[in-house]
Amino acid sequence: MNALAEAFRLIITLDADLFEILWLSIRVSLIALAISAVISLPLGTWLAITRFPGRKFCILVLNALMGMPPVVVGLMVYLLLSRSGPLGWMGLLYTPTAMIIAQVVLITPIIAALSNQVIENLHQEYRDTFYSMGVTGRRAVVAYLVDARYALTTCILAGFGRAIAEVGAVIIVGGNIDHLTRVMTTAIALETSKGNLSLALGLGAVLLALSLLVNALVIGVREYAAKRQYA
Amino acid sequence: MNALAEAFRLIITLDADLFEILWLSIRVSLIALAISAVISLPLGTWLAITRFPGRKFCILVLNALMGMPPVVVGLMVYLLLSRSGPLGWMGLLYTPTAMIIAQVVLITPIIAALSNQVIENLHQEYRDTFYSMGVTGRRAVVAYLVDARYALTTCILAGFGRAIAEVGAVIIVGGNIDHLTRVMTTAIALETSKGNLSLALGLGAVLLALSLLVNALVIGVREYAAKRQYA
Amino acid sequence: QSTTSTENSGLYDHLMPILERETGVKVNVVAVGTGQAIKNAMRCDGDVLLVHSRPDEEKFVADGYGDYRRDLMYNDFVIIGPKADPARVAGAANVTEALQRIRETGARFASRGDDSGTHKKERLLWQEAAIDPDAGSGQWYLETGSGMGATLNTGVSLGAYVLSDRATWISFGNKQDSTIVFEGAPPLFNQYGVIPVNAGKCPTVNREAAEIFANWLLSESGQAAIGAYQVKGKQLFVPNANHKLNSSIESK
Amino acid sequence: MPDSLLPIRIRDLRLSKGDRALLAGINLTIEDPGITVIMGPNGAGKTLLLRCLHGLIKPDRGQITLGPLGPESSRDQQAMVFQHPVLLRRTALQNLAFAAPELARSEPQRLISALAAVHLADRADQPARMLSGGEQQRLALARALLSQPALLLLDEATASLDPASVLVIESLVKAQSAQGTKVILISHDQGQARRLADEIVFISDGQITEQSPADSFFSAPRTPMARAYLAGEILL
Amino acid sequence: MPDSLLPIRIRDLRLSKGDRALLAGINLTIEDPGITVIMGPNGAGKTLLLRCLHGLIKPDRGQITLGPLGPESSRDQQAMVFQHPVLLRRTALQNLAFAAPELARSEPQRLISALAAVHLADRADQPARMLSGGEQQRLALARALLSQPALLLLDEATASLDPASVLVIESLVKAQSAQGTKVILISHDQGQARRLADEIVFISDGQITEQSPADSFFSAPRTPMARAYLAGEILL
Ligand SMILES: Nc1ncnc2c1ncn2[C@@H]1O[C@H](COP(=O)(O)OP(=O)(O)OP(=O)(O)O)[C@@H](O)[C@H]1O
Ligand SMILES: Nc1ncnc2c1ncn2[C@@H]1O[C@H](COP(=O)(O)OP(=O)(O)OP(=O)(O)O)[C@@H](O)[C@H]1O
Ligand SMILES: [Mg+2]
Ligand SMILES: [Mg+2]
Repeated sequence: MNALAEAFRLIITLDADLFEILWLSIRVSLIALAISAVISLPLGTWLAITRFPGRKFCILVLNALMGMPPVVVGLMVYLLLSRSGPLGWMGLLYTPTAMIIAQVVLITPIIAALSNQVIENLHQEYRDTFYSMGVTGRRAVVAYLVDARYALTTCILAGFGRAIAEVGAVIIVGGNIDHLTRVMTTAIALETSKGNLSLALGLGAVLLALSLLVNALVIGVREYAAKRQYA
Repeated sequence: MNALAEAFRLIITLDADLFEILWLSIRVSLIALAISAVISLPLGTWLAITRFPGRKFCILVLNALMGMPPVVVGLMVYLLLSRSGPLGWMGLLYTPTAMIIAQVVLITPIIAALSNQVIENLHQEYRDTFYSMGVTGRRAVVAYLVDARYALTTCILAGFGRAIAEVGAVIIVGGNIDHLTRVMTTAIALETSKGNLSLALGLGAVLLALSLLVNALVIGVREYAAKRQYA
Repeated sequence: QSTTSTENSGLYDHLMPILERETGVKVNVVAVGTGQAIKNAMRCDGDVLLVHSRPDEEKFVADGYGDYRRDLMYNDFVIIGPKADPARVAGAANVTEALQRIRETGARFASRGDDSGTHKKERLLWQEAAIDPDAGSGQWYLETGSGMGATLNTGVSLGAYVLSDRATWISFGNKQDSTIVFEGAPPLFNQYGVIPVNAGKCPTVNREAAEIFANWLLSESGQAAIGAYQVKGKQLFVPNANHKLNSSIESK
Repeated sequence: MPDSLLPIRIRDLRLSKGDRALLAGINLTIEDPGITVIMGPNGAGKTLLLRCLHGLIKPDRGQITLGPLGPESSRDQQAMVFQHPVLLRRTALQNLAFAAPELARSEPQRLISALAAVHLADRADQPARMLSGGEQQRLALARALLSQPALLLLDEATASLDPASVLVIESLVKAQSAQGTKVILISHDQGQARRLADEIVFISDGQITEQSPADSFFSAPRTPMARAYLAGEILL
Repeated sequence: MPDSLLPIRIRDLRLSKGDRALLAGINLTIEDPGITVIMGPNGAGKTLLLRCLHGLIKPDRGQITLGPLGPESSRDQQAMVFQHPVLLRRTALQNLAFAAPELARSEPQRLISALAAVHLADRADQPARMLSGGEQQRLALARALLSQPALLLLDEATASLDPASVLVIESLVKAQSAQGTKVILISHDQGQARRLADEIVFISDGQITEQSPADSFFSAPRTPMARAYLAGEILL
């Protein structure tokens, strides 16, 4: 297809615009992922191992929030950051920071809910031993995260996938402004709305290749570490 | 906010349009989920328990496909179903069926990759025993799915979340046609583009409530079954 | 297939029930940008086109994809900006001067940047004002690459100027403190056309219904219905199917 | 060595699942230090009883006191080795370090010598879950002993050890007991019970049928049940 | 009863991890039917050897033949009970039904009697993972016996059984062996070895140091190693 041909031409000729957009995509998603992981992994773990009234309800809400429509997240962040909103004075709307915020809100429930399930399985095995050794609170959370690290990478990759593929939220808070907040997905949406379907598909292929690369890196590191430790 | 007030008024007055849209949302997502689960759960399981060259690569690709942009999926399905496309003669474009197809394509990699991870953990425990008992192939897949059923619900809920929240793909293949293919997310996107932000938010709240309901049902059934079996 | 601005304005919600009552034909509206609408139709995914970018429309018909093109109705473009109007666009004598003022004062301008009819119009206006906005892309010239509504959301939030069709603006719900700062100049005329898709190129086209729909829109009762459509007490579209397009536009 | 948790008193402990009574009204007082061995057939409820003492299971009814404390409030003065020890996905040494983080910081040498005491010095850097069955059990024992507990609960802790390791562990347990740790130990190994026990508690079908000094239990068991058990006769 | 897998021949079996030789060149021929007991200290490599025989581990070097077959091709004529049996998340009875689906369809009564044989008849509907340690081990044994294997591999299968259950299992194993099943069994229990073994294989440090008829092994072990092991002297 000349769709892919065009996309590859852009890549091979190191098209500056394409690289700017790609780089912004990956930067926004990875920063959002990092921030979200710091929140969601301990949260999911903590909810798996503590017992308090309402805990099940919290997990239920996390699970339900996996189905939070990106457009709604976009709107909420938009209203928050808009000039008349509570954080309007920061002037963050239509900046990459705004997109990062939206993505963090979007993927935090996903990583938290998935890691909650992973840790809950491990908890069935470790619970009695940890109780017996008096391992609780922060120490327990850290130990669970360390010992479940291989299974957790899949949760994290799911979060990354959602972030990098996301368009509904970032287009509202980022605005898809050329040279400022245009990322791959919003560029694809734009080409689609222009009717340049083949170019849109080509860009999609480039984005997928990028996603493949990131996944290969993460999974490669995991396999390497697992092999080295043979634990 | 009068946003929510408006949304609640629509609900309380049993606004027929709203219910039509809600019902289509839930119907499309659940059918897509059912179809996808039938494909993705055995696929993810099978990839966790068999060994062949290229298996790791398949898993890598599944993980990467979690980051497939909805717009791209929408485009691909669009080109497939378009009247000049290979399946154009079926006249499926701009029908709920088209939306279901797009959602299946979108969430199958997600459920497959997540269930692959879940089953891989269980496989570490069962592998030797199943080898010893000569349990392979379809019997093994079924046994793993049955024994991991509680952990798998979270994977399925993640797929449901993605389906119900999804807008980029369904708007392309469904067209957001009123009374035919308008679902909650596309309605929210439409209200947003009309600048009716508060109504959009209100609809978002309704959608989230719906999602909460489905999650509560699924998790409730799981808890009930787990308690009855105390297995 | 139709352009977004008509959908966003709510025109179809007004027209479709009348159409169904009078002709029995049921129409599914797919609202996308003019560019996408035309290309979708070239793939035969649509029976009637309702768009606004005259040269593209004529090319579509010339290439044999459409049976014919008829003027349907028009409305006009307006420039939206913050009430404070830092670039003093309101006082400009004509469109060119308005745009030059925006450029000179360093105010921001949000462009659709999506090859839509509105966007093409806007590019033409910059060209006539002898300004190359691309040099400032990402700084003062913000190409949102989105539909009219989304671009208005962006512009309104940033206090930037936006070129919008009047219909979308009137029915737009998130005006905040922006308003129409410039309107009524002849170059801001916006003509919509209707094109039934050629059944010869696309055998799957629902030719009969398309014909009925197009004819109804162009008929007296269709035109009357368009003219009767009001939002917040304002008429959004002026039907002009029976006029020949002429350059003298009654200004508002 | 922390304060003694003696006397241990269990009053009318009951636990049932469905309509089966797993623990059917256990009354037990353990006043003397030294080593108490719990014996009884499979499924008698030995493990459940030990778990109740440790605070891992809340009984349906009944009361447990350990000195002035309850099972949970005395948890950090107890240590338990489970019937199937769970080791973390780390090396043998790291498993010890995780169990005693302050010790690992202040006197890391102590961890090495704890490993050496169970003859695992040269397995220090091996992933714990790759150890052989007996090696894992020994590591779990070393881990439990690290905390110098007032009460040590051992659930068949030598079941898969070779004869020499059994003796090593027994001498470690005896030494710990001599330092004032109360030891309660489940075992099916009569030789071991004879070697270690000061006192025998015999459980059958969720009930305590006998509590005697070791000598009298082995020379003259009071119930026919215990007699049959010792003779290896069927009483399932 | 399927064809015999005898003779079992192991030639120069080697397995190492890092620079440690876990199996250091094992040569072993088992020609006689009956019961072979493998003894040896913890970490000697007993489990690894059994897993190689079963085809679960591919050795770095060496060759294994069972009659005309290899470990994997004879897998469905073998049955193995692991040191830590893994039971499915189902009831005891369903665990048996899963292991023998045709039997469960054609003669479900056989499953019940298999449960009864290990004295678990009244645990049939209990979730298998809630069984006590000894009950789980017995269930795993019943599961392995269901397939009427030509070769039965038991890895410390009675380690956590009470004395009566030990005897029950031993008589089941003897009966199975009398029907022509070759049994290879790992045990640390010398009493058991004396009661069951026709032949003893002694492993130490990844090597076979002795293979003798049971009588001569216990009366006059050929190596000082075996002598020390039997005496319970330290040889870790
Ligand atoms: N969670 C549970 N649900 C139902 N039954 C249980 C549960 N836990 C234990 N049991 C039953 O309670 C009985 C006692 O179990 P326990 O583990 O205390 O036995 P035990 O005396 O330690 O036996 P063993 O010598 O085999 O270890 C067993 O028959 C077991 O099946
Ligand atoms: N995957 C592995 N990686 C590294 N070392 C291993 C692995 N599996 C086993 N070992 C080591 O190999 C040795 C032999 O293990 P094996 O399980 O065969 O012992 P065993 O003779 O069965 O002992 P036990 O009587 O304790 O069950 C042990 O020291 C163990 O630590
Ligand atoms: Mg027990
Ligand atoms: Mg072993």
